[in-house]
Amino acid sequence: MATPPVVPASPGVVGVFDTLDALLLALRELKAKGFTGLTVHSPVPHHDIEDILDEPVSPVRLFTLIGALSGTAFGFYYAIGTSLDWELIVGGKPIVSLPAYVVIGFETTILIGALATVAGMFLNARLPKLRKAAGYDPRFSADKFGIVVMGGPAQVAAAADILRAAGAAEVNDV
Amino acid sequence: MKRRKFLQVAGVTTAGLAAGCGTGEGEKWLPYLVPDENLVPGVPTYYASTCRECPAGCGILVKTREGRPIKIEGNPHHPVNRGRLCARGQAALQGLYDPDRVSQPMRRQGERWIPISWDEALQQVSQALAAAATSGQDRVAFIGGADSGPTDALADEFVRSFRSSRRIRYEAFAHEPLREASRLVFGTASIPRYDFGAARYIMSFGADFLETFLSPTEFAGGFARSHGWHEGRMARFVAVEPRRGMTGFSADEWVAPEAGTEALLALGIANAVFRQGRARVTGGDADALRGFLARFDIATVSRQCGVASDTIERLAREFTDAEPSLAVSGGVALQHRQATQLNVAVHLLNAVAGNVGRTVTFPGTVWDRLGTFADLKGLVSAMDAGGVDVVIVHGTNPAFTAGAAGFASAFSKVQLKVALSSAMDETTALCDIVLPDHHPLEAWGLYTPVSGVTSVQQPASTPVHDTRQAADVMLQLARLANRTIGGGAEDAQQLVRRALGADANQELQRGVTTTVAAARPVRLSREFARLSFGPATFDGAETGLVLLTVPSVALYDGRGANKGWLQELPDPATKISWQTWVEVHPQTAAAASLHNGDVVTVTAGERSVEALVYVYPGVRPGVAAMPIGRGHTRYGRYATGGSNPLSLLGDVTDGSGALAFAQLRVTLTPTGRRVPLATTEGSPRQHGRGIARLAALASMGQAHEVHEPFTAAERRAIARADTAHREARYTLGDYRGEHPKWEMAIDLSRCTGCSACVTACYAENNLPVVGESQVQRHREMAWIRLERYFEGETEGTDFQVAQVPMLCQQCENAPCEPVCPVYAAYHTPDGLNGQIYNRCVGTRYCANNCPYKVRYFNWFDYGSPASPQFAFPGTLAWQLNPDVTVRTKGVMEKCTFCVQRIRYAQNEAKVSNRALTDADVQPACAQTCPADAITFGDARNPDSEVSRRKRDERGYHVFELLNTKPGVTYLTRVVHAEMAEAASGEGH
Amino acid sequence: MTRTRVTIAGGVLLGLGAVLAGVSLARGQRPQAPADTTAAQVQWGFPLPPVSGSGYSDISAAVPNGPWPELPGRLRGPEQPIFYRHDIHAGQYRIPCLYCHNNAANSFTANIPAVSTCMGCHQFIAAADSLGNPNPEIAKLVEAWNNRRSIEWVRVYKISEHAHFPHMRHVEARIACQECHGNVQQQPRVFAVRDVNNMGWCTNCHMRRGVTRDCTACHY
Amino acid sequence: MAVAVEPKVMTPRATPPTWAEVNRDIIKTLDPPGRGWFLGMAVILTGLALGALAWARQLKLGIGITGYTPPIFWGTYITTFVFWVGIAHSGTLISAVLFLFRSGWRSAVYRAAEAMTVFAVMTAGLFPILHLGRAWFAYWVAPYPNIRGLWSNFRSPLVWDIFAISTYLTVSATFLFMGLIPDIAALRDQATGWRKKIYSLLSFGWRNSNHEWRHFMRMYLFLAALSTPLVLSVHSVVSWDFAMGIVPGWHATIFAPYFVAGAIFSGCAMVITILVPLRKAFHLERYITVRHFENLAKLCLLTSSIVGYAYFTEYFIAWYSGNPFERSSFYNRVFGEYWWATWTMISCNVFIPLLLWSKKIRTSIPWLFVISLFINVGMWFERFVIIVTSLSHEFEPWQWAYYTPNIWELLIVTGSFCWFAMWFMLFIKFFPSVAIAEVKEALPPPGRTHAGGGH
Repeated sequence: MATPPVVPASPGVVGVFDTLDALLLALRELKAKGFTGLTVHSPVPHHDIEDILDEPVSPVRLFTLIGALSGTAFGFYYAIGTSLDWELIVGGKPIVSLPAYVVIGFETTILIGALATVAGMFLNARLPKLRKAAGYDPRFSADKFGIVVMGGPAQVAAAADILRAAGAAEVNDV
Repeated sequence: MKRRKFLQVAGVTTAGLAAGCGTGEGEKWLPYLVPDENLVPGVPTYYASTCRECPAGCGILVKTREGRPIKIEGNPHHPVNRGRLCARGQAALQGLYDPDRVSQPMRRQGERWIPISWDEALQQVSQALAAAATSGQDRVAFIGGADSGPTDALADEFVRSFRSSRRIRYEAFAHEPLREASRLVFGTASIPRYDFGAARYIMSFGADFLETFLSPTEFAGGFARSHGWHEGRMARFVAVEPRRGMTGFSADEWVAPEAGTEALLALGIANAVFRQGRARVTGGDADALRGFLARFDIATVSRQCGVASDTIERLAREFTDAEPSLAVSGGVALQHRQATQLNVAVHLLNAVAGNVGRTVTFPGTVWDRLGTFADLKGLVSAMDAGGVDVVIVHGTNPAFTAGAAGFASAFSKVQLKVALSSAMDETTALCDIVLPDHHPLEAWGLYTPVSGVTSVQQPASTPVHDTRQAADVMLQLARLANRTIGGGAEDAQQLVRRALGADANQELQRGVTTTVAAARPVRLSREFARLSFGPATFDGAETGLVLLTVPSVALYDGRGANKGWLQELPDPATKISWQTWVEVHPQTAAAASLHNGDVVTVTAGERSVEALVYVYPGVRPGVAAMPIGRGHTRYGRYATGGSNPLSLLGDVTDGSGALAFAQLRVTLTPTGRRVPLATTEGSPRQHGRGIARLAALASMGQAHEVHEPFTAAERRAIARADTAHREARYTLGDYRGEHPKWEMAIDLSRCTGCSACVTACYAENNLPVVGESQVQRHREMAWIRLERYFEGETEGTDFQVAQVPMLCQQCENAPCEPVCPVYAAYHTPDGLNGQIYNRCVGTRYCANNCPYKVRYFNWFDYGSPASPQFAFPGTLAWQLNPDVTVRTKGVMEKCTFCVQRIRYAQNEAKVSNRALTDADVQPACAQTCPADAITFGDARNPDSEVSRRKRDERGYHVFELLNTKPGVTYLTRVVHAEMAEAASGEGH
Repeated sequence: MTRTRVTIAGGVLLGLGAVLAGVSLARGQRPQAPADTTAAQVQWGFPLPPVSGSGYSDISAAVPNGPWPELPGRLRGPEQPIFYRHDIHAGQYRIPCLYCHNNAANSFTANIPAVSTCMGCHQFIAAADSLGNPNPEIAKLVEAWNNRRSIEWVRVYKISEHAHFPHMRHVEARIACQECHGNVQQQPRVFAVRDVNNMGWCTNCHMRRGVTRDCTACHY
Repeated sequence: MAVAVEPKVMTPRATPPTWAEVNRDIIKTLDPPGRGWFLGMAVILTGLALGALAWARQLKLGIGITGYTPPIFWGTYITTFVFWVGIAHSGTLISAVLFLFRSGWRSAVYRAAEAMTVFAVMTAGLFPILHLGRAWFAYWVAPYPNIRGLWSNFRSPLVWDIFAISTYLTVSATFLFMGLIPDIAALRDQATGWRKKIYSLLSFGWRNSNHEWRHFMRMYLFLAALSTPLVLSVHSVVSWDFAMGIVPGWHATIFAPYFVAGAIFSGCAMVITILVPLRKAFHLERYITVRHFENLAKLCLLTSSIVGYAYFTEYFIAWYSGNPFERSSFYNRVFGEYWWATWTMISCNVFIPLLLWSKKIRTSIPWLFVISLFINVGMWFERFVIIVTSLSHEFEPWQWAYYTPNIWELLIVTGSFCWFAMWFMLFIKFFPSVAIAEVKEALPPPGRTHAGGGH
C-alpha cells in the first residue's frame, strides 16, 4: 500500500481506534519505542490503559488529607473559641463541652476535605481547559479510542506508522 | 390633682407596643410644666386605697408609673387582707382600663346612645328629680351596691332630700339568711366575723369561704395559719356540701348530704353533741337547746341526709374535742328554701360547741346594712305599679343578677332611669341617661368592711375618661335642685377629708385606720324555735337534677365578666375558662351517656339555657352545678360568652327574703353538638408521678420512706460533680464572684388553689389574654398555673384533691438551656433560668425539653396593635408594665421570678449603696398569695426564710430523678386522711 | 515524595496552630480590669477635649460672659420647637447635665427638664442675645410658660423597648454623660452621635470596665 | 412523569447494548419534553404556589395558624424535615457506599438516586426555617461574626444540624456534579447550538484523556470515602435532635443507628418510586433492569428488618427499664389516642415489606412500586409517631394534649413535595438521569465480549 507523504509541518498525530485491543496494541508499541507525551482518549477509564501507561498515583489524596485535617482543626477552633469568647452557662454544663464539639469538628472535616479533594482534581487535571485540545475527536466521548502523539516530524512520522500498524481506523495530523 | 396629670414624659417606654425598633424617630417628649416632687419618671409611685371588687374591702397599694396605675398589691397595714389580694382584686385594673367603658354622658334614643354634655345631663336629671319630689313621697329610688362612710351617708341624704326613702343597697350575694339566722339565734341581725386562724377544727356547710364568701382573702390567711401543717399540728377541715368546690379541695374529709338537708345534718350533729354530754352551754339555754335538738333524732337525720349515723356521732365528737372549733355556713350555692334554717342550725352548732365569742364574733359588718332580695322585689312591684318616677342605679347590675324578680320589665315602666355606671351593662342599657361613674381607683371614699376598720379610698389616677364620681354627681344634682346635702361639701374629696379630720394626709398615706372595736356580746335567743325544719324542696320533676348555681371565684356575681384576665382564669375547680359548663357526677353522666364538652340544654319548666357538660366527681349524684357570672347580653367584648344560669330561677325566697339560688331540679338534654372545653386540664390524675404530693398527718414526724432515685454512690458522684461545676462557674466571666441564688419554696399545705398568683402574674408580666379559641388549643399564656389532681377513688366522696402551682423551676441543670441554638435560654449568675425574648428565634426546642412544661410560646402577635390577635385593645394597653418587654410573635416566654423586680431592687440597693435583702424582692405571685404559701429569697443565705423552708422535712423537688436541680422546692401537703399515701411517692 | 511529607506536616501544624490561636483569642477576649476614669471625666464630664466636626461648635475659647460660640456651618439633629443651645448652656456657661436632667441620677430614664426648670433661670435672664436684640427663642419659652403649655421636644435618643438602661447606675458609676451622648456641650442642636441600640458598643464598654455582660442585666 | 417523544416500545434484548447505543439511548432522554412533562410541571408549580402562599400567611400572622397544640411544639414540619433528610440518604449510599464496595449494579441507578439526594436535602433544608417562630431571624442560628459579639450555642443539636445538613448538601451536590462531568462532555460532543455552549462550559473542557481520568478516579474515590461516614453522620445528627432531648420516647441511645437504617429504608423505597416511572417514560428497560430493582428491594428488606428490630427494642427497653415515664409513653403510642399513626407506621414499615421475601413479588415492578409507596407513607408516619406522640404524653400529666395538623401545614408539606418534584423534573431534562460513562464501564468495550471495566 502507498504511504501518503507525511507533512512535516504537523506537530503531532492522532490515531482513532474502534476497539480497545487495537488501542492497547498501539500503546504498548509506542511505550516500547520510548514515545513520551502520549495522550490517550477513552470514553471510560480502563485498567489496561493505566497498566501500560503506569503513571504515579495521583497526588489528589494529599489535598484530601490536608483539607480534612485543617477541617478538623477549624471545627474545634471555632467551637471552643466562640464558647470562650462569651462564657454562658447552659444546663449546668462546662463552657467547653468537647463531646458536643466533636460533631462540629467531624462535619467541618468532611466539608473542607471534600472541597479540597475537588480542588485537587481540578488543579492536577489542569481543568478547566478553555482551548481546543489538539487531536481531540467528539467520538472519544462515545465509543472510539484515540492516541495523540506530539513530537518532532521524525517522531510523528514513526508514531503514525505504529498507529497504523496497530490497526487504527484513522490516523490524522493534528 | 395636678400631681397626677397625664402631662408626662412622653409615655416613657409605653412597654414597647412598637416592639423596640431602634431610634425614636419623630417621637415627641412632653416635659412637665412643673415637676411633681413625688413623681419621678421611671420610678413607681404608690397610692393606698381600698379594693371595691367585692364588699370585703381589702386595703390595696396601687403602683403607678408616670401617672398610670399598672399594678395593684395588698396593703400590708390592712387588718383584713394583710397585704394580700385575690384574683378579682388584682384584676381591678382591667376595670379601670376596660376598653368598653362609657367614656362620656349619654342619652338613650331607642337603641342608640347619643353623647350629651354633663351640664345638659345633670340639668335633665335634676329637673326630673325635683318634679318627682314635688309629685309625692317615695317617687325617687336609688339602687346602689354595698357602701359605707360619707359617700354612703350622702346617698341616703340625697334620696331623702327628694322626699323618698327608697334607697336599696343591693348585692346579689347579701347573705340575708345568715344575718336573719343571727337575729333568730343571737338576737342581733348581723353577719358574724369568723376567726379561721384560731379554729382547731373547721366544719363548713357549703360556705365557700376561700372563694367568694364574705371576706375570702382574710379567711384564706387565717385558714392557712390553722390548717397549714406546722410543727406536726394542723386543724382538721370537714366540708359538708353536696358539691365540693375549690374550698372543699382543702378539706380533709368531704361529707356530701342530700342537697337541702344540710340543716338537719347540722342539728343532728348538735343533738349528738348533747347526747355525748359535750355541750358547752349551761343553764336555761342548755335545757332549751337540748329540748329543741332532741327533735332531730340521729337515726332519722342520718336517713334524711344519707349520711351514716356513726359519721354524725364522730363529727360531733371531733368538733367538740377540738377547742375552739368553727362551723360556717351561708354560702350562696346552698341558699335554698331552708337557707335560714341551715344558718340557724350552724349557729346553734357553734353555740353548743362554745365557739361563740371565740371563733365567731359579732362586731357588725358592712353586710349588716345591705338590703334583701325581698326589698328589691318590693321596689320592683312599686315600679311595676308606676309608683316610681326616677330611679338611679349605681354600681350594681340587678338586670343581670335579679332577673328572677322580674326587674327588667318593671324597670322599663319608670319614667326616667339614670345609670351612674362606668360600664354599659344590662341595667345601664335599660336606662335613659348614663352619667359615667369613676372607677373606684379614680374615686374618693371611706369604707368600713368591719366596724373598727376604716379604709380610705383615694384616686390613684386621673380619670381615664370624662367621668365623674357618683358622690360628686349627687352633690351637683342636689345643688342644681337647690338642695344642700353633705353639709355643703364641694366634692367627695372634701367629704372624705372632713371625715378623716386633721391628720387626713397621714391617713391617706397609711390607707387604713384600725380601732379595736369591742365585739358585741351576744346571748341565745329562742326565736329560732318557731322555724319549721325539714329538707329543702326543689321545683321540678323528682327525676331531675338539683341545680346549684355556684358563685365564680373569678367573676363573683358576674361583675368580673368583662375582664380578660378573669375570663381566662381557669376555674379552680373545673379548670375551664371562657365557657359556661354544667357539672355532673360520673355516674349521672354515664347513665345519660354524657361526655365532656357535650352541649346540653339545661331545662327548668319553660326556661332553659345551654351549657357544656363537665363530668366532675366533686358533685353528688343527682346534683348539677353551674357557675354564675357568664352569659351577659351586654357589658362588653369579653363578657358575652357562655350562659347565665340565674335566668332559670324564679323569684323563690327563703325565710329571710333571700333569693333561693338553689330552687330547681333541671333536666339535661343533649343537643348533639360537642365543643372542645376551653380547659387547661390534661389528665386529672397524676399517675403516681409525685408532682403534687400528699402525706397523711399520721405518717409525719416518724421517718417516712422518701423515694430516692439515686444510689448513695451516685449521689456522692453527682454531688462531687456539682460542687466541681459550681467552683468552676464562680471563676468564669460574669459568673465570677458572689451572687445570690434566687429560689422559691411553695408550701402545698397552705396553698388553697385560689389562683390569685395567676392573675397577679398576668398583671405584672404583661401576659396576653388569648381568648377561648386559643385556650381550647392549650395556648393560654399563664406563666404560673394551678394543676389540680384527684387522688384516690373518685366514685365516692372519699378522695383527695392535690393542687400544685406549677411555674418555671429555674433548674440549675435546666434541660431547656443547652438545646437553644442561640443562647436565648441560659443560666444567669444569680441562678435564674434567663429567657432573652429578643434573641429567641422560636425553635421551641426548649419547650419540648422542659419536663415541667412551663414555657409558653407567642403563637400570634398579641402585642402589636396591627395584629388581629392584639391582646391589649384601647386603654388596656395603659396597664402594661413598662419594666417588662411585650413579647412579639414567634418567641418563647416564661416565668423569670419577676427578674425585672430583682434588677430594679438591685439597682436601688446599689444606688443607695446598701446590701440587697430578701425583703426588697418579691415576685408578684409570692407577694399576693393570700395563704402566704410562696416564699422567695436567696438560698445561698442559710438564714433566709426560703432556705429554712427548703430544709423542711416535707420539702421535695418535682421529677427529682431527672436531676434538673429545680430552684423551686415544694413542701408536701399534709392531710388528716389516711389514703393520702397514694400520691406521696415519686412515680416508681 | 519529600514534598508530600512537607505538605502533610504543614497541614498538621496548621491545624494545631489554629486550635492554639482559638484558645488564645478567647483569652484575649476576657474582660479587663476596670479602666480608671480620671477626675476630669467624672460627673457631668466637662471639660473634655473639645471635638471638631460638622454639627459641633468650637467652645475652647468661650468664657461665661463672652460672646456666644459661633454656630457651625451645618446644624445636625432634628429641629426643635425652641432652638435651645446646649453649647451655650452646658458649654459656655458650664451648667452640669444633671442640673436639668436630674432624674438621670435616680431613675432608669433621664428626664427632659420641666418648663419651670427653664423658667427658674429665664425669668431673671433677659430675653436678649449677645447683640442686644430680643431673643425670639426665649420669648417662645416665656410664652409657653404663661399659657401653661408644655413644649413638644423632638426625641433624639431612644433605647429599644427590649433593652432596659438604668441611667442612675451609670451616673452612680461616674460614667461621663458624654461617653454615650457625645460632646453635647458643643452641640448647638443635639444630634444622635451614635446608634445607642448598637449592643456591641454597650458590651464592649462593659467588658473594658469589667462589669457584667449578663443578658438579663438589660433584657427582660 | 414525562412521556418520550416517539412512543415506540422497546423490548429488553438479550444482547447488551453497545457503547454507541448507550450514548444514543441515554442522550435521547434529553429530547425536548412532551405534553405529559409540561402537564406534570403545571400541576407541580400550582402545588408549589399554594405552599408558598400558605407560608406567606404563616409569616404574616404567626405560626399559630397551624394546628400546634402545646405541649406538642413540633409537628408536621419537623416530621417532614426528617422524612426528607431520610430520603436523601439512599442516594449517597448507593453512589458512594456501593461504589466503595465495587458493586457494579449501582452504575445504572446511582445518578437518579444522587439527584434525588441533592433535591431531597434542598427540600429538607426548608423545614427548619419554615417551622421557626421568627423565620426572618433564622440566620441567627449560624455562628457568624456579628456586632453583638454573640455566637451560637454549639451544644445545641440544632446547631449540629446546621453544620450536618449544609455539609451534606454541599458534598452530595459536589459528588453529583463531579460524576456528571464526563457525561456532560459526551453531551457537549453531541449537542449543537446554545446547548453546546452551555455543556462546553459545564464540562470544564473535559477530554476523556488519561491525564484527566487519572486524577478524576482518585478524586471520585476519595469523595466516596468522605461521603460514606458523612451519610451515616448526618442522620445520626438528625436523630440526636431528639435523642439529646429528655423527652420520654426520644431519649434513647439506639436512635442514631435506628434513624440511619430508617433513612436508607425510606431512601431505597423512594428510589424505586422514582425509577419505575422514569424507566417507563424513558424506555430505559435495557439499562435499568429488573435486577436493579430486585437489589433495591433486597436493601429495603434488610433495612426494614433492622427498623422492625429497632421498634421492638424501643418497646422492650421501655418496659425493661422500669422507667414509668418511658413505659407510659410507649403504652400510649400503641393504645393511646395516636394508635392509628403507630399502627400505620408498623404495618407499612414492618409487615408490608415482608412481602419482599417472595422472589415473585420482588421481581415484579408493579408490586415493588406499590410497596415502595406504602413504605414512603410508613416512614413519614414513623417520624410523626416519634415526634408527636412522644411530645403529647410527656412527664407532666396536666400537660397531655392531642394535636392534628391543619390545612395550612398540609399545604406547606404538599408544597415541599412539589418543590422536590420540580427540581427533579428539570434535572432529567437537562442532564442524563443514567450515568453514560459508568454504564459503559459496566459493558464490554468495543471489540470485547465481557466487561473488563472497573479499576
